[in-house]
Amino acid sequence: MIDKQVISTALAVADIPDGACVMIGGFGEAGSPTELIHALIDQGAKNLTIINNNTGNGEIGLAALIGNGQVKKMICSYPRSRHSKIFPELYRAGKIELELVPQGTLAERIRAGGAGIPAFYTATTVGTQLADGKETRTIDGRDYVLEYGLQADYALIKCEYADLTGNLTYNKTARNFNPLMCMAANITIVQARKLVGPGAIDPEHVITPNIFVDHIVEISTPLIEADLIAENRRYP
Amino acid sequence: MIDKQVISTALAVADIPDGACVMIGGFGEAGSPTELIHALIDQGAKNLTIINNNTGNGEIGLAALIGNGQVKKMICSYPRSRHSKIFPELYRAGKIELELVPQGTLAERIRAGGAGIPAFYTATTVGTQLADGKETRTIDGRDYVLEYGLQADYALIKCEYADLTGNLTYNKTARNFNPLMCMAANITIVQARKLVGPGAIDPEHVITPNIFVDHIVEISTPLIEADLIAENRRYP
Amino acid sequence: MAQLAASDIPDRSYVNLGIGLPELVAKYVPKGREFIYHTENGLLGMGPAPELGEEDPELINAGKKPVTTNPGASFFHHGDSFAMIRGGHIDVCVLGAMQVSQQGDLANWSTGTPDAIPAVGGAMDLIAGVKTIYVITQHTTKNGTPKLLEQCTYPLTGKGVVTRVYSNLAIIDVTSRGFQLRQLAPGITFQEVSDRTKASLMPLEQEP
Amino acid sequence: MAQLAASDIPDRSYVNLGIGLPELVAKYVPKGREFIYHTENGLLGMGPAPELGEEDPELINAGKKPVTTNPGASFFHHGDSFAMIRGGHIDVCVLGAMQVSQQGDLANWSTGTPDAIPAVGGAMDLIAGVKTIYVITQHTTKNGTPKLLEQCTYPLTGKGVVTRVYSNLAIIDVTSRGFQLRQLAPGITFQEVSDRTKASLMPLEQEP
Repeated sequence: MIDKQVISTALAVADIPDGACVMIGGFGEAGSPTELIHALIDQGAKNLTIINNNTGNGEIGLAALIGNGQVKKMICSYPRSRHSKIFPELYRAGKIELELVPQGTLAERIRAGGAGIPAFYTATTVGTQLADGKETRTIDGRDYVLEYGLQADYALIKCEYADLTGNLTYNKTARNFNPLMCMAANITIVQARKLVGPGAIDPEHVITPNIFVDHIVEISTPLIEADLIAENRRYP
Repeated sequence: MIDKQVISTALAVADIPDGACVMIGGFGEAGSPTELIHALIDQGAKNLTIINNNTGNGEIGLAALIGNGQVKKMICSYPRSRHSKIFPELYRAGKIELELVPQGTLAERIRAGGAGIPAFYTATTVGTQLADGKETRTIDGRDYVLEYGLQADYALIKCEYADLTGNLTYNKTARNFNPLMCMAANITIVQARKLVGPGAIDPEHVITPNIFVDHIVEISTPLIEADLIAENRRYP
Repeated sequence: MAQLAASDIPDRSYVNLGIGLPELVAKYVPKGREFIYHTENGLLGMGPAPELGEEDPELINAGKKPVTTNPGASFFHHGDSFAMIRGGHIDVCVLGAMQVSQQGDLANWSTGTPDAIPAVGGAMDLIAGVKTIYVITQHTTKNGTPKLLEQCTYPLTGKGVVTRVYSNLAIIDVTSRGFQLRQLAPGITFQEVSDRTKASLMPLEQEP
Repeated sequence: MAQLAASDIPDRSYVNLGIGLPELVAKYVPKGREFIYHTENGLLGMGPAPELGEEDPELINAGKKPVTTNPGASFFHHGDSFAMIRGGHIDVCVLGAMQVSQQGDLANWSTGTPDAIPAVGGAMDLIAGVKTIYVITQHTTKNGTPKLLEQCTYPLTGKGVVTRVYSNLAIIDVTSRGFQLRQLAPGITFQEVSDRTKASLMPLEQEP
């Protein structure tokens, strides 16, 4: 029987090499695979390109990965937020690259990367400086810019239920970018709050079909980012 | 409270004008809104452009709509099948137009139409006669053709559960094109096997969110196409 | 402002509210109307903030604050969420602004200064995709600089997209001929609004 | 043929089977291996045909025949289904053929005659998106016309995509140098296969 379980986060991320492009799910705290990110900090891969909507909060999770000097470039839509300080400091110091992508275009580029669409047109950014240098085209009298699909070597994903074959469901707005990133990464690594047997998830309720999932670690009581930030905790 | 119920299929399709472009869900019999199609036959709108994967079977449903002379043009991927005879006859007689689109490109064009993507590139049809006259582009060393989004004035949809606000679920492989067409049509008309109250469908299990749905008719015991075909039934 | 904006939104509209001032619109749903709130991080049918202690860190809005769900809600991923936005399915979006031009250009994502961390989020997608864009804003910055201008000086979020501005001084339509006063706030004169607007403002009488 | 094709598919592969002859592959899963069958009308984890009387007209395969689901199955819409295909997530596709050229071109959707009703279905998407394309076919048409050719004469489904052909006479690889015999059916000689192939066929000895 197909069994994609891995027994530890360390084993799950062990093969991620220096220079890899890694998609990390989540929107703020919701759906963020914090334990997998911490394992990647322990593992130490460097010169990473990270795709996430944000740049992490406080000194844990994605912010800690950046603070640990492992990230060469961020591709994201919103690199500043209330509790974000590590990325802004490094960015101002010229120590990290940024590709700023509108949130909807980021989502669509990831979906395109997973769906075999190399490029598409969108009206988002037309007439703004984010369209500078981009190819444009008029279709039925409206202007559009050409955007390219995004793919990654790895995706780090948080889900609610996973079955052993890799079917996933998510909790509420923790769904966000996770299902898209599962599609767009060569290797998808998932931390599941609950790992169940094949057939335990109704086929009608599967959000990410198992074809998009490679490795699963069960993390039944994941860290709650807001609590860690309130306590000024840092990782490691 | 929002209540999108309409009391009859006749009322639901009453406003569809001559010359309309209508998407019809279903893949073969699964997910086909047969009662809504029959209401459209009774209603009599002419010169329709119909988007469906097939062209109907026997002399009921979509095949009957075509047979009734209401369809000017079909956009589909597979216009012949075991029980399909009406379309082939009209096509050979030059009495109906056909735009043949590969099944995956058809799905993606409908999804693009609903998602505000006017055009995208795909490798499907490259090097074949279905790419004749289409713009091509080489991206990262591979050739792609440019395909345009598809939108419609109306969509006729079959679902399993609908709540009064318009959230939908589907039965097994009856899902097929239905959720995409809900997105891509200006007015989406749904026949539901079971109409329930708001909140009766778990927000995690909604397949088509209510923003894509306009009118719902409850048809609790829909026609079974295979049975009608076995009995050589025709409509009207 | 928020109440007046809410009163202009038709019944059964699908509405997206920007972070900050626009969020207040949700408090003023007019009697007899129902709005369905969309938040771009994957929820339709968003309800008000939860009671203290009832928060779920994985049930949040685009501003990353805890919210609830109303009956008829649904969850979806970012791809589907922005399909709703980009595909023109959201009826009304209420956004904040740094600057609005008389052509309806909006600037609300960056001051363009060299040390600013650029952050756009979903603003450009909303601007490009939603049918009707309302702006809700203080009429001037804290130090009195006008936000309604002949031309935006900050980097644009989108061109020719804003149809109406709700400020603390007035409601102003963006028309093909420029800013058109629609309604004054109580106790405010046309001259006061005009003085704080760095573009020509057509008074009520000149309405076509 | 079907059994030999099945024996070449690695364990845990995601497999799409074309309509007709290729469907037989599902009967021959080698011991110790598990394949996950994808059907493009929206099901992963497709199981065998149901018992008589257990059919659900809304649980069908791409050939519109009733099927079942295996544990771990999932349903999805056509957009997601062809994202799996186009995005390169399906490992192996086994298709029927009208013609295969020595460059790996496949023709299996239309004879190109004026009165033919053109119907392509999902064949061109599968051809363009799936990593490995196997063809399973009779070596010749019913009246003996070769199907393996120097060039296809029917309209193409895709160019340079077929990697291996399983026929009733032989297993033949499509290589950069053309058709390469890989295995003869029991009792069949190289000459017999070569005579029924309208292109140069490299015998086993010439394998690089």
